Amino acid sequence: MRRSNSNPYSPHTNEDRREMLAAIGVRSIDDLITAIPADARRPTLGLPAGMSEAEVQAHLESLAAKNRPASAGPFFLGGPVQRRYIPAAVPALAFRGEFLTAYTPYQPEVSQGTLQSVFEYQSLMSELLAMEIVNSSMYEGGSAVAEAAFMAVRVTGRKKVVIADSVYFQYRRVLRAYGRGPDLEIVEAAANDLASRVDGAACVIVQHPDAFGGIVDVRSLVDAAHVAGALLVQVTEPHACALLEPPGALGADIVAGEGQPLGIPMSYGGPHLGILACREALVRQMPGRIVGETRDVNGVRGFVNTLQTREQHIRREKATSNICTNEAIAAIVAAVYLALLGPEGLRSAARLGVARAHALAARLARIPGCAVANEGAYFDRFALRAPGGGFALGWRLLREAGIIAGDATLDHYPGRDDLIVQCTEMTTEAEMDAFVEAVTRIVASTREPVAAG
Amino acid sequence: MRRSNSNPYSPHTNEDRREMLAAIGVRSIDDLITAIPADARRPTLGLPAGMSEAEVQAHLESLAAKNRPASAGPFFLGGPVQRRYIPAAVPALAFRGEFLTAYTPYQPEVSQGTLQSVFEYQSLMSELLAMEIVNSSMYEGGSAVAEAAFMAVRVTGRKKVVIADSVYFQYRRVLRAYGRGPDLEIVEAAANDLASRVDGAACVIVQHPDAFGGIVDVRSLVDAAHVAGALLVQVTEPHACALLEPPGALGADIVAGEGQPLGIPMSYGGPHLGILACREALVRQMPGRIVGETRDVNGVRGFVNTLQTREQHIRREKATSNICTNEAIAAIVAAVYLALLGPEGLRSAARLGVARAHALAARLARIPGCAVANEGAYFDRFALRAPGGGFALGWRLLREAGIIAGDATLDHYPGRDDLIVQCTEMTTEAEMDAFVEAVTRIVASTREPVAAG
Amino acid sequence: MRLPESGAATAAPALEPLLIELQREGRGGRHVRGGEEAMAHIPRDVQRTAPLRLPELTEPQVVRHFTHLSELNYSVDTGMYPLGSCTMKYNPKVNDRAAALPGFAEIHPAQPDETIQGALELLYETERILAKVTGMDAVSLQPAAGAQAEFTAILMFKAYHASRGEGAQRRRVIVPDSAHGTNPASAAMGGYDVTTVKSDARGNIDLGALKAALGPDVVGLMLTNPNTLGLFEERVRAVCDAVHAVGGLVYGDGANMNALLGLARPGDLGLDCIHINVHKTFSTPHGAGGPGAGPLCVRSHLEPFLPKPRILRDADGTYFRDTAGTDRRDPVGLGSSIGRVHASSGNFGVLVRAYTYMRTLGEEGMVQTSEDAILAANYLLARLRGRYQVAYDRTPMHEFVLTAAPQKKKGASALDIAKALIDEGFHPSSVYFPLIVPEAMMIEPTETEPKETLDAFADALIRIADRVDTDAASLHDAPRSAPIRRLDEVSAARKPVLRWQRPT
Amino acid sequence: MRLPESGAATAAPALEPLLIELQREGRGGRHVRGGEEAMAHIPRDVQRTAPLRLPELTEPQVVRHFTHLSELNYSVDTGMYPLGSCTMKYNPKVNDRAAALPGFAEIHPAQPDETIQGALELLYETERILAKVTGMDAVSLQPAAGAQAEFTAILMFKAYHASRGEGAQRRRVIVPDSAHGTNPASAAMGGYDVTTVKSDARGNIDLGALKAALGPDVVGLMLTNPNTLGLFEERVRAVCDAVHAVGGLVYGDGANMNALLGLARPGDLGLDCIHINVHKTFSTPHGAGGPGAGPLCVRSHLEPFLPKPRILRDADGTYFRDTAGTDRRDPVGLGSSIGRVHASSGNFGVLVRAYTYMRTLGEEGMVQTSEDAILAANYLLARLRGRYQVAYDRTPMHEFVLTAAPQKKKGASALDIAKALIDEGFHPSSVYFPLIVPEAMMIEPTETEPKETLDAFADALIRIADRVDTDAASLHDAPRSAPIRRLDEVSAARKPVLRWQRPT
Ligand SMILES: Cc1ncc(COP(=O)(O)O)c(C=O)c1O
Ligand SMILES: Cc1ncc(COP(=O)(O)O)c(C=O)c1O
Repeated sequence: MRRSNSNPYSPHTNEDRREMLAAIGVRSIDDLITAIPADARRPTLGLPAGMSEAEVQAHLESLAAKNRPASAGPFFLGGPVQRRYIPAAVPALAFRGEFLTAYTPYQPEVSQGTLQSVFEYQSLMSELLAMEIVNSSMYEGGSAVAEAAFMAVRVTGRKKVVIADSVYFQYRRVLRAYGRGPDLEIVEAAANDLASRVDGAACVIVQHPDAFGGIVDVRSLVDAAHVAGALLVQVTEPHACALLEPPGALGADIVAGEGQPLGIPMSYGGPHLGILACREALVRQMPGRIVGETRDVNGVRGFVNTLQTREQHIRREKATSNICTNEAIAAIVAAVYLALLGPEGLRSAARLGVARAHALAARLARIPGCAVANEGAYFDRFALRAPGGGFALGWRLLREAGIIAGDATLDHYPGRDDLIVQCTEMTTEAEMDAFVEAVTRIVASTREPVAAG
Repeated sequence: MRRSNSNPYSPHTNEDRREMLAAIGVRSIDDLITAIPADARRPTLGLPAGMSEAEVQAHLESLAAKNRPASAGPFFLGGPVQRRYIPAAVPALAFRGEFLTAYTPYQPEVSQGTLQSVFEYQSLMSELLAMEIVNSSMYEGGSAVAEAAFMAVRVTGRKKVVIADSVYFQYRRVLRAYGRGPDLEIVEAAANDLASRVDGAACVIVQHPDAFGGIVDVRSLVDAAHVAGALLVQVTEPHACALLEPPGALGADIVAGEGQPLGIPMSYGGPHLGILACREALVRQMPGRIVGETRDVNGVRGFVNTLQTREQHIRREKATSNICTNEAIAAIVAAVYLALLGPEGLRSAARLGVARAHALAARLARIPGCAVANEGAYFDRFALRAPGGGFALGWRLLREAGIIAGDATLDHYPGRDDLIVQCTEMTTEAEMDAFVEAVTRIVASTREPVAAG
Repeated sequence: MRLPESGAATAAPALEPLLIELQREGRGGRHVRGGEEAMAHIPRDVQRTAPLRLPELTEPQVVRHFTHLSELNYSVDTGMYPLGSCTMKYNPKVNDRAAALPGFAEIHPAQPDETIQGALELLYETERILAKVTGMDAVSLQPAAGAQAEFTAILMFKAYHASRGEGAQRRRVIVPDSAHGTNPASAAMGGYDVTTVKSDARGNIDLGALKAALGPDVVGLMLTNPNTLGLFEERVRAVCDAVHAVGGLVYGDGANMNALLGLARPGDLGLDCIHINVHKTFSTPHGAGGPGAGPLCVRSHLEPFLPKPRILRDADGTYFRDTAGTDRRDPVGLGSSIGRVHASSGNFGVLVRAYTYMRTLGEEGMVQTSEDAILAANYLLARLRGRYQVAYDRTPMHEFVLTAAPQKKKGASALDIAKALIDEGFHPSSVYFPLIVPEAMMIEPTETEPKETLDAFADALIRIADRVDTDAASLHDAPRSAPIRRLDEVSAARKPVLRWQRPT
Repeated sequence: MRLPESGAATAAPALEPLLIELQREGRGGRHVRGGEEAMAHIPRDVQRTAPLRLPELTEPQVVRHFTHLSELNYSVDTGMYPLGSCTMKYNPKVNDRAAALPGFAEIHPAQPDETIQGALELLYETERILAKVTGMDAVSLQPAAGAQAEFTAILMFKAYHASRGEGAQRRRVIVPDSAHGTNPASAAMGGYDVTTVKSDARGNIDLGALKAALGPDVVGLMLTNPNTLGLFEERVRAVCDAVHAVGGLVYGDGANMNALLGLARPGDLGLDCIHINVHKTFSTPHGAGGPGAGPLCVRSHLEPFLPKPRILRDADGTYFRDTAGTDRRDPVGLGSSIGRVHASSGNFGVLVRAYTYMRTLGEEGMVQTSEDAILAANYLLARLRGRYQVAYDRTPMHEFVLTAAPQKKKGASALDIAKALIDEGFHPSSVYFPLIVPEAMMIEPTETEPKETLDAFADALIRIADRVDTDAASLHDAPRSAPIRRLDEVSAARKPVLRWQRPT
């Protein structure tokens, strides 16, 4: 009688198992695990029974159905994670089995597909950021910022890190956690106070465009930092770099950010793509893998992981970082995305976000009591200030109109109660109409008591 | 100034075009189309302007959103087109670009992927049907049945075709249309009257299981047909063949049917997979492509299109059919599907349909006034007879409960007003509960007037 | 990247084992499981007793097997496909994604109209676009491919003539000698005799020969324009007039519509109907041989005979099938319609792709498509004219035909040149078609190949021509760089092995 | 199938041109278009003046380019990957399809809890399953990979000791000499010194050396069990007790959990926490280097220090993030939590795949997974023992380590053998790790390779051993059958070329 496998991917028949045990010279698997303390052997885990693929697919669909995807209605969240258009060819190419199920390319002769693709990612990103060196990926934007700070600490031998409070709150949180390791002194300050806090700092970290979409004068901060012997770390976003002077041109020493908008699904925040770039002089302090061009014995061009003496598998505790598994496939996705969109496509996507953000902001600002809270110019998102506060407004927009409005600043800026509203090329006229209509209605109802009193 | 291409897939820059025109030795494209009558040249078509991919994707999504997919609620349609579970690996493999974008394998040295896959489809289907010869696909079930009849006409030199009225109505319609070509005499009769009509027939066409899911005694019809010098054509379904004695074992000479349930999406009826199989003796009358095994000059096993002297590109008006483009990718899908499910998986899928159909039928039969209209045993679908008739019931089930009930026989069998209810492994308990609950409610409300009168 | 490591023993040296060589009894995954109770409902005497010897494999094995096989294929996604008459243009990925939307992929043809309004709207709009592109009045989307459209039209011609009391009288269909094999085959399936008419020195139909062949017994003419030589029929209107003059109809084989988008409408040229191979002109993937779709576009006098169901639009903007796809309103007869040629409404999934493509192009994009297709063909011809003989040397449209007769004399046939192209990194051109050109090499580059690829292809063919001049015999064992060498097709046909042989 | 036909000129002989070698100014598709009016809203002085020299290509070119590149890769989908420590098992396709469902792929981490109940339920259940499998009490799904989990744990150890007033006192992390490089690197990132402890003759931690290294200044021990020799730590409890005796904590590196599913729970063995590499044990694809996910499972005494936000379940069955992912309830401090190590909640898309896999397996499937993994390793070892020297020859768990030292003496290094495996059709094993084994060859077949594949792999390694005996030098120019020959890594590092060089 055939017993079918409880692991449906196991190829072994009972006869296979018998033959293998015989070849090993034991009677059963138990003879192979005697090193496990007897009283700890074969515990009952208390897990449910396995499922067929059809059953598990149905189960996962039922879970997915309990979520409200961006496509299901008006959606204005953004920031580090953005709803962007993903060309059909991106997943069709980047998720081919030969890429998706390949291992880290430690054996270059059978990994040229991965290595050239990542090399092209490095090259494309270097063009976009106008930076000389781009590594092959970090986990995501938050740890990329923290690793950038660690780089600066190693370069300068200083332990103070100054960061603008207009850098994404999540990134500042990750930096704080990472900083507990080397006991960094982390100073958060308003962007325009940064210059005054730079003394003795390893680096100044500023985001442009910032968490509120604001345009920041990076150049002057570069000067202030360099005067103080500190490095300038710019946090930025890939689409913005298509329209705004890129970090390299602004004088940034290190660039960190999130690459998710480059064709990677939002997926509740991961897996995404940590972008980390630097000037040539800093390359030996760069964490993570870097792919380089070389030749084979016949002079044929090929690619390899290089400068590996920076890495943990060679240098162990002296490595520039502990990172091993990274986000290579996301880098390949970004390469395919940039290759497909090209300069004109990338500019268009960026422009559409900007155009719609400003069109929406103008309409909202006409609603009595509503205003754009940004002081200066902004890019493709803005802070909406509304009567009753952004947090309450967002809450009602969801309940009363099914609109997923922007991020509430109250969550990260005690005392400041706005909504950060993000637009992209995916934002439709219909969504904007629904948003304006709902805000108008809600604000009106909010104001009545005021009128009454 | 760069003019971007109005065909976004066109690679030519204006400079490319200039160079190419120069090489040709003309000044403009117009110099190349002078053979077109001047007054017919460059008409205005009146089409809308082109779209970006993001725009066209949004447009198609809006159209798709106006349809009610099977997954959106209770669903009991079936028959030739069935909602079946499609393993994730099926599209992941069969729709790889190297398969999907390949041409017909006329150049075998660069088409072994296609040729071996189709050869495996032929082999798998031959095992399932227990038939010696399977071709590499027809358009879909309907034309497969018609081509089967044409085969029999060529083999016997007779022009009369006898077909059971329990063969899918759509197939009988296609046969009638095709029959107009060679002016066939087509006789439709109840399955149990077929034997009496077989004299002078080229073939008897019977479906098992039939349109109502009914089990048919094919063997005795085989005998009757053969005694009269006619061929027996069996229409069948792949999943049923996993549990029921297959056509080959029943003595069928030709088998025709729809392969869509083997991993191919319903897609509103196409593209699907026409299955056509026959006994070895009839192979030279088989229409369509057939792949055969051979060797290359080094003795390496390979595969080629073979017996091509049957085909239009060689024999023109003397060919066995005009078919050229077929449904090769669907055959590859079916091969992947059968390879994944294996005998146990295929039997399970078939069994689940049968088990659920009988469970549902039993529950429905308990509703006052409702009954299963099948005379004999049935497989994975059945005819539900209900007060007020199946057509009205189906109409109300949709309006009042959002249930897509079965096919109304009234549409194809004047005077017979039942609902044909199909179950598969995708039919859930929840769907069956909703169906029973809704039928109970509707029938009750239908009966009131009766009770009153 | 494929390395042959499965460890399976194959009956012969092979590129990849067969599934039965990979299987082991007792193996298998768990994609679907259950239903044991079902057997109680199936009468014993009808249950399967024949062994069900499907291979038993794990998903990992199946994935590797078909991934390996796929990498043995040449495809549009991996290289240029200069196949004349096949229009192997790029197949946009967005088209595939659109067709896979659950709202399209998970709907059943028997669903009530109100549950498939989006699908009906898409089909209705597709018909309208095709009518505008071809200059015809009505369209049926039922035919699953060009050949089925041809046969459908033949059936309609039959019904048309019968409706005029000329059914018995008209028995012959006229087909040019340059026509594709499906044309005469379709006419024959219609129960008609086929009369072949020769081409003239310029590659047009020989008008004199045509007129001589015409008569009151003629059903019609099957015309491909541009024809299979890639040449536009210079007297197309005279040809159509001549056929009409004897009461015949002109069928248009639209396989070459990629040359005419926005440049000429067959309806303006005198044709009575035309099919479209959307798997050529409108970029849907060929799927290794299929599926396609062959919409049939007709002038108003043929509309009454179109297959049913038709898709109509109500005054209120809702769409419906005039027979709800089930002929409820007319359960037996179908009026003058020939009925159905497809159990459903045609290859919907293919039509979704074509619609997506047509909306992407828009009017300007259509024009540019044909302009660039014509440009590419003429450019390639200009680059090759010096080294290869052109069959009928006048300005071609989107494709052209060379003859390797001179090379053949030197010892290398069109087939040898085709195989040599593989070693140069290209898929061969179509060869030995059309039949009227000896050693024909039919080349259609399409509009999606970059100029540098066209140049590389021309360079390759020129290198091959040089090789023929210096050492023609060296082509005989081409290809050498393909996964496999030339195959023995003769014994494949003499002792056919059409399914795997089980070790019994 | 790839034939080099693009026609692009490459700077050097190449397998495939670079994107910039394929591009042409003025080319480009139309994936996204519009927004010209935007520039009016962006101050002139901040607008980009640096050239944006991204390549301009058509989609067809991009599709061919990356399809060609993909075919140059070895992958799980194309062959066996015997990489020790990497657990390159089959990656089920259904996992990928589940992760791509719009309900999972199109949700934003900042969405209100009530709009992502399905995601939170999935994460909550994933934590519970992992806790049961590891025998731990609480789990954080934030770490994006094993290494980040290690660092997270180090930060938690720091917080733990600080909470007991021993923060300043404890400065050293103990790491066995067989440990993976990420272990000491993570300890160093935590600001700690690393003390390496050697292994004994049986491949266990040298208990004596460990005790000697222990003291009141010890933060803890990083233990991999089974260790990187594939051997189960025979005195694991004694080891943990010793560390605990001095107030230290034991970190479990769970990279080798594929050996223990349902066979032993680290929590029962005395470990204080352990990470899971779901991209190893739970079948998520390695993605050519990433992503992974490194859930951190801890005993209750470490729970207060876990990263925030945590996922909780209300009495009414609804799920929520204890800080709504935004620390609203506690905007500044985080209590005793170390904070966040990930801007969102971890690599959700990877966790969806792992959850799908774990639910597919169920309890029995988990047990069989580890049983078969151990069976395969021991079988392979049995087949190879005669021809290769085993580093520490006792019964291994799911992987084992050979030393090619004898072969090295004959003139073929572990690297040569690795490259020779490529010519045999297999991906090489891990080599030169662990560092304590000279010429190490670390082999992990996993549970998804059929016996015939294991046999083919063993046969290949044996053929290679024979070649070494007869003609070791012949291995030096392996591989010859790969797309490219051995690459010059030295000059790649000496004169790094890290991005394409534009013809200027
Ligand atoms: C000129 C011509 N006519 C007709 C056909 C037949 O079309 P299909 O293959 O779609 O049936 C073809 C395609 O091969 C063709 O090239
Ligand atoms: C033993 C061991 N520890 C730690 C790691 C690091 O895990 P990750 O690559 O997920 O960061 C690995 C994986 O390479 C490993 O094999």
